[in-house]
Amino acid sequence: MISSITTNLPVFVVIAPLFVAFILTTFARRIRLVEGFVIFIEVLGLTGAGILAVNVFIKNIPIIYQMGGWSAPWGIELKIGNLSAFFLLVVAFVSVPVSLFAVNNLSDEVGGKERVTRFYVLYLLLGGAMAGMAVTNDLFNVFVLVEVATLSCCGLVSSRNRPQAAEAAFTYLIMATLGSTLVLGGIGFIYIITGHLNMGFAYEELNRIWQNSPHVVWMAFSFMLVGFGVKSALFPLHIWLPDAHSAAPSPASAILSGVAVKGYLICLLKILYRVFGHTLMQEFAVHRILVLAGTVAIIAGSILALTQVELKRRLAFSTVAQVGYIILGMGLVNIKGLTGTLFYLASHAVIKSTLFLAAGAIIAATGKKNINELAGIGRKMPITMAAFTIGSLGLTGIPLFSGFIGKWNLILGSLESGNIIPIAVIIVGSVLCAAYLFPIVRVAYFEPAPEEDWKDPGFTQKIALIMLASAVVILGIIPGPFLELAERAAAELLMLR
Amino acid sequence: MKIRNLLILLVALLASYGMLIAAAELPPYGIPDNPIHNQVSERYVNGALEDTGVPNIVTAIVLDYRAYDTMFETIVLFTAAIAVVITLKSWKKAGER
Amino acid sequence: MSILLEKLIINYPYSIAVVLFIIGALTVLTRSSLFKKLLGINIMETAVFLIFIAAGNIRGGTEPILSEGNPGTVYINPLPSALMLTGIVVSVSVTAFALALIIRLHRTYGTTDANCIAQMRKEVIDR
Amino acid sequence: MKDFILKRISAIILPFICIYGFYVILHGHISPGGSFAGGIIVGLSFIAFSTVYGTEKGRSKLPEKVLIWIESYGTLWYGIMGMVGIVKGVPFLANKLAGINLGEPGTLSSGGLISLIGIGVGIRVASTMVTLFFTLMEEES
Repeated sequence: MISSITTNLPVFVVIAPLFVAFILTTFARRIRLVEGFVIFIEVLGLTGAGILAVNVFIKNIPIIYQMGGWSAPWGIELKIGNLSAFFLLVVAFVSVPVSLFAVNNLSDEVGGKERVTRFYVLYLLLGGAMAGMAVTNDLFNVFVLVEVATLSCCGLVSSRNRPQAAEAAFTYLIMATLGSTLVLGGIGFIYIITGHLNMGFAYEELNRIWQNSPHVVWMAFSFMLVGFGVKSALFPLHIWLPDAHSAAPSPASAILSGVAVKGYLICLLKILYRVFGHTLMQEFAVHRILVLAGTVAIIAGSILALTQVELKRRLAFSTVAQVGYIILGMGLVNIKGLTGTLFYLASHAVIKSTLFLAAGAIIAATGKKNINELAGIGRKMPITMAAFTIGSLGLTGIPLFSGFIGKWNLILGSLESGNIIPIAVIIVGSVLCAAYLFPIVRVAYFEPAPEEDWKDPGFTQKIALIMLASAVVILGIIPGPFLELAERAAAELLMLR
Repeated sequence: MKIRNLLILLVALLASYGMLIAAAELPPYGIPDNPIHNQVSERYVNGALEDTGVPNIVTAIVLDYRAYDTMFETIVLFTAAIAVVITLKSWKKAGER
Repeated sequence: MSILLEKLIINYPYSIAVVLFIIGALTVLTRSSLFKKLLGINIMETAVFLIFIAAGNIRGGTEPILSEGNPGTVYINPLPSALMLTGIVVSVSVTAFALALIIRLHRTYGTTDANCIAQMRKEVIDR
Repeated sequence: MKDFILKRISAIILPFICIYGFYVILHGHISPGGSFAGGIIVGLSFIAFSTVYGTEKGRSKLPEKVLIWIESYGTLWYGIMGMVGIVKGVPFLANKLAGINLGEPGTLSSGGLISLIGIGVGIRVASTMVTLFFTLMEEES
């Protein structure tokens, strides 16, 4: 029995949350049972991802799992390499505290028992789709998983019983479907000229025959970049993100900003490096476009975040800026740069969900949305503001926090890749990031507190915030094996080992 | 509003020019030895009967060779049903503020 | 230029798909009525499905159902049509969800025009 | 929509549409069309019924609880069919490898798991179509 679980672990990590999501709707009345199931499955997913990561880390060879027993080009193949294990850990780790935070905290934002159960169903479906995205090695499977993630994200945004939520969800759905149609077009172009849907076979075929149809490869590149750019809110295509993430219930916006956006970036990373390969990327100068797009996104995202008054909208715009860092890192085609990108992706997932959960707790307790109204909240809600401060320190890249290691590797990577602009951009971006996050902390601690009795949210919410904040600090001080896993994932992406 | 539409029209024209060039460069339509009809589809056509015992090859692919895709497809339909119910069913219980 | 046109004639399904794709993209981005945006999305998705199905077609091939007829029959490539089954179901579910959102917006704001909804939302915030 | 002629005609036609839908689901692996097309045809027969006879009667035919049950356990059915492979120690969703006799091709019971999955998915797609229709049609009370 045990051996059959460990051999089939790659599948269980993906289908466990999905199976629970299916049967959750039938016992919507016993809400305690529903919440218990959700947390149980999230913890199970975390242990599964941990076991997978450990034995990929030790054996250092990717686990190949042929779905349905059909070998690679015919059937769908799951390939758990260092990259998949890394992202599985990030997804599984972030979703446990977020589901803890959502326990009996959703009723005012989402509504009755039925609706909260459906919220959890969409939440688990998103978790399953993210795990699926981390694991697949098949192009069309990436499209179907991206579609499941899009629909569950839009469902989560529209689950809030406010009119703005429906409007934000509609814009989000239209833009995201535009993006995934472009992605399908890109997959179509790759499939037509190579005849393979499996990433490994498509890579060999593409690198063999790209000379005789360069424009098709160039069009496939641009379709993929614009399609995933729309979905992960790269700067010029980010219009839907601020409304969607501020209108969503706070656990939903935490998982949306923290993990869902990262899922699309991991798929882009996989397709760029596993299907096209870094030689083809440099041939078409795609890495320069990525660096340029990242630079524009960092500067413009940070400036836009500065101008926002509402707390959640400022955090949403900060996500647009941080996506710029990751896209910039993708353009640095060397080990240090990619390690920095992956580590920054993981640290941003943890930090942004801490910030959004803290913001959700503040808004739930005080009912105030704007930043200047949050005077003196630091003393009234100590744990929430402590988590928020640790998160903002981490995001600006102060040493001893996880953001610093990501940015440090990114700087080393850009040094290695030769051009200096990214270094200046990363530093300016960090300064801007401090400019839009530290005033919130200043207002919270050093302004006189009004008399109202704001107090910290419930017990489970406090555990969630503490768990996330401590992860930010631990990742900063002793990155150790996690950084090593990111390093190996970078080497695997560059096909060096 | 006008400038925005003109800008979008310009970008669309540029994109269509690029796409037309790519469409022209694709392997000619309807030729049996295009790269798409390689050993992957050969196996599906020849091996479907004894691999899956089903004469309809499309169903063989959908429900056996790539059954994982179809599972996620039913999940997409399930998500859409849940999302539709969660947006519209709110109307009765929680009064809109 | 003439070679390009000649190739486009040979690959006529792909050029039609490109034209459809651009029409769909323009409708989504320039029209303000929510229904027209949704129609634009459907046109774009049909264009991409056309690219897949046209790629799998062989001139004179029959549909991929094994019949006991003469063994020499040429079958078209079954994989793109199997993939497009998934694509079509995906576009159906996106359309269903978008229609549900349009109904919800109509109930709240009374119109299905994106600009009026944007104005109304500003008034709701100011109140 | 409560028109006499419509009611009489639909009373005659709809059962046959429904049976045809089930025919398409069951013969998915022999004739063209499959679980999805058949499921939609069955779903449409119920939608046509509730359009002609009004959603209340349609709702009484297929109450919400039944629909939710069919939908969630239909999707789970797909997973259970997949687990058959794992129980037999073969990768997920395996069919021939899992030692299931594939029956004589061309007959109804051929294809081992394929026909079972097809039936489950077909019924589930039908129930989803009906749920979508009823939710969209429900006027706010």
